[in-house]
Parts: sequence; structure tokens; C-alpha cells
Amino acid sequence: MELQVIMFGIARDIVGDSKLKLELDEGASVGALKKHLIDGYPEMGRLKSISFAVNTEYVDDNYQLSDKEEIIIIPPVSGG
Amino acid sequence: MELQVIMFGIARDIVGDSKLKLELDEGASVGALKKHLIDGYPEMGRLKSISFAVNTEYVDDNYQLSDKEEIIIIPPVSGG
Amino acid sequence: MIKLTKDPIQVDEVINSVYDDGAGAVDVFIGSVRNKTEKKKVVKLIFEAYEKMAISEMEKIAKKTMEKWPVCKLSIVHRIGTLNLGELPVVIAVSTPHRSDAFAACRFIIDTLKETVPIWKKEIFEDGEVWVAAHP
Amino acid sequence: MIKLTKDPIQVDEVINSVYDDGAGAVDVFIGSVRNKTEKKKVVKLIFEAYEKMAISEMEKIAKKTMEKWPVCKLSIVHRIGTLNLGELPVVIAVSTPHRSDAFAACRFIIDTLKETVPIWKKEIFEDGEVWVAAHP
Repeated sequence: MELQVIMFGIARDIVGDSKLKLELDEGASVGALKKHLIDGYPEMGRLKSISFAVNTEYVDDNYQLSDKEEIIIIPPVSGG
Repeated sequence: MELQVIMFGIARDIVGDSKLKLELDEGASVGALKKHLIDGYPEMGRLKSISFAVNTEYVDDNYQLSDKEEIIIIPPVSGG
Repeated sequence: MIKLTKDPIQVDEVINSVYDDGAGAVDVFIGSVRNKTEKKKVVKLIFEAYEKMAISEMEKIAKKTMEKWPVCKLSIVHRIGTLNLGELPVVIAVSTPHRSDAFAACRFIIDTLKETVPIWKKEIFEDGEVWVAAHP
Repeated sequence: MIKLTKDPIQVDEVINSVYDDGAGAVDVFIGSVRNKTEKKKVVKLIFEAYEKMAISEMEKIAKKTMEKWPVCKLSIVHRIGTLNLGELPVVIAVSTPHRSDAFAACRFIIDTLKETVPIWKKEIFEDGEVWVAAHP
């Protein structure tokens, strides 16, 4: 399936765009997406953490992705 | 010696005046003053505490009083 | 800024007095007059102070606070006189480089103020009045 | 009041929003832009947020805070966009009947906000810039 992920902060700077299209197996997990990202952008692997959100909720590595949902990459937050 | 003590809050209400003159032995201690007060005004003995200040500083029971200093009775404080 | 005032405390003035280029955090404590004390309805409060000693004790607290935490600036303002429901007896503001010190220092100031500063509070109810904390 | 704003935060508005007849204490936390981070001079900060999720995470923090402490009212306001030295990224206010809960709840809110709310801060120095906390 083709997924579109949205990025903020340093993740956007690493990729050079706020949106990224990528091809993953049907029903791939967040863990698989993370591995795919780090393989494509090794700098992502040097971040303190990478989290993911779907429909404005944090999801863990086991979450099964769908191409119908909004997927967000969340690099380490630093509000406040 | 004749001392004049100044009172605030509930201590003033107990005595019925903000100033009280009393006669103590020359060089009497704060502890002696406290005993004298409680003897004269038993309600003072029912307070959670009675502290004393001389020239705007807290003094302890051993402090020797003089009729040249400003002596204040400080009932339990409740600011804030 | 350390002071006693008969007029309503201007919260923004107290906060503005502690802003500092080196401060990343400000903690502010505001005391307000509640409508109830243990089920009795409070109509108003009267605060009185032994003023010159209250100021000197507040200055001691400020000094001790600055010894214990890396404070940029701090202010302590206490109201005296008659206060109605919702009015503010005390406002404390502390600025520090990092937030945990601001919280700790501000907490220390209000806790110590309530123990040492010669200020007395009388609660006036519909059917009586009481000097707060006077009896065990 | 829970919101993100591109405009300067009005501190008095945030504080006024939490006053309550049943509250004896208000604790307010104000973040401010420091002039230095580990010896490098900060020129300005840029905050960006994944806005709808940031609001939803702040609402979760509010809910959790009200479960843990007897809160009368609370407000969380975070600024986004470009901030200069001395400007205020965040203002949090909590009112409670007694003071220890106000301090604890306010501290919990800022600590949790810094861990979970999707807001990112970029520090701009005279000679470069860095996304704060991005790397170990």
C-alpha cells in the first residue's frame, strides 16, 4: 500500500519536506514504518526518539497502519 | 521594672487593649513575662503558642527584658 | 518587591517585577479568600500585621530563599485590612533559570511566611468570628 | 481555557480564568525565553505544533490533573510562532481549595506537557540553530 506520512520539526528538516509518500506491505506495522524511515534517512536513527500518531493519538510499534488514516511522525517534543 | 507590652490579634482581644503595663523584677526573662501573662489572663494559656519579639526580632524564653525596649506579644500567626 | 498594602494587590505588577532575561521560569502563588472554612460560610476576612516586623521577616525569607535556590528575582506582597470573598491576601512571584527551582522556592516562601511573619487573620462568619489558627 | 495562540499570551487573562469562589490558592507557571542555553546566546525561538493533536493532548493532561487533585479550575495556554527574548511560550494556572494541591497540579501539568504535547522548539543563535532535545 502507498502511505503518506506528515512530519514536523527536525523530522521535516531531515526529509526536506513536510509530506513523504512511501510503499509498505498491506497491514504493515508502525515498527515496519519506523525501520523503513531509518533505512531511508539514517539521521532519523540518531534522534532521541521517534513516535507516531494516527488520527491525533499516539500509536505504538504494533499498530497496523492503513492508507486511509492520517499518519504523523513525531520527533522528540520540546514544548513549554 | 515597669514594662509596656504591645499586643496584636487575639492577644489584644484577650487583654482588651493593645498595650499593657506590668511590673516585673529587674532583668526578668521572657519566660517570666509569659508566666505573668498567663497567670493574669488564663485564656493566653489556651493559645496554640505565644511568642515574643523585641525590636522586631523574635526572642526566646531566656531573653532578658529591659524597660527601654519595645516588647511585642505575638499570638499564633496566620498570614497568607 | 517586598511590601504590605492596604490596597488590592495588582497581580500583573507583582509578576512584571520578577521577569528577567536570565529566567526561563516564573512561578506565582496567589492566595484568595474562599467562601468556606470547614463548612462555615466566610463573609469577609480581616488581616492585621505588626508592620515593621512583618516586612523584616519577609526580607529574611527572601534572603534565605536566595541562599537556597538560584533565584533571579522574587517579590512578596501581602494585603492587610478587610478583604471580601475572592480578594487576594497574598501574591508571591519567583523567577529562576529552570522551573523546578521556581516551584520549590515559591512553595518555601509561602510555607515560611505562614509560620513566621507576624500577620493575623480573622474570619468573619454570618454568626461570629474567629482568629485563625489561634487555638490548638 | 486550553489553547494555542500565535499572539502574545495575556497572563492576566489566563489567571482570571481560574479564579473561583471555592479556591483558596492559585499557582501559576510562566515559561519565558531565556537569553542563554548552555552559554550560547539565544536570539529567538520558533515553536511549531501539530495543532489539533496538541490541543487534544493538553485536554488529556487537564483531565488527568482533575482526576489526581481537587482542582477548581485550570488553564493551559501555549504560544506558537516566533518568540523573542523575554516573551512567554507557556502560561499555566491552577486553582484549588488548598495550596499544596495547586503547586503539585501545576507542576504535573508543565512536566507532562513537556513530555507528551506535540510542540517543537527551535533555538536560533547568532551562528546557527537547533531543534531542542532532538538528540540524545
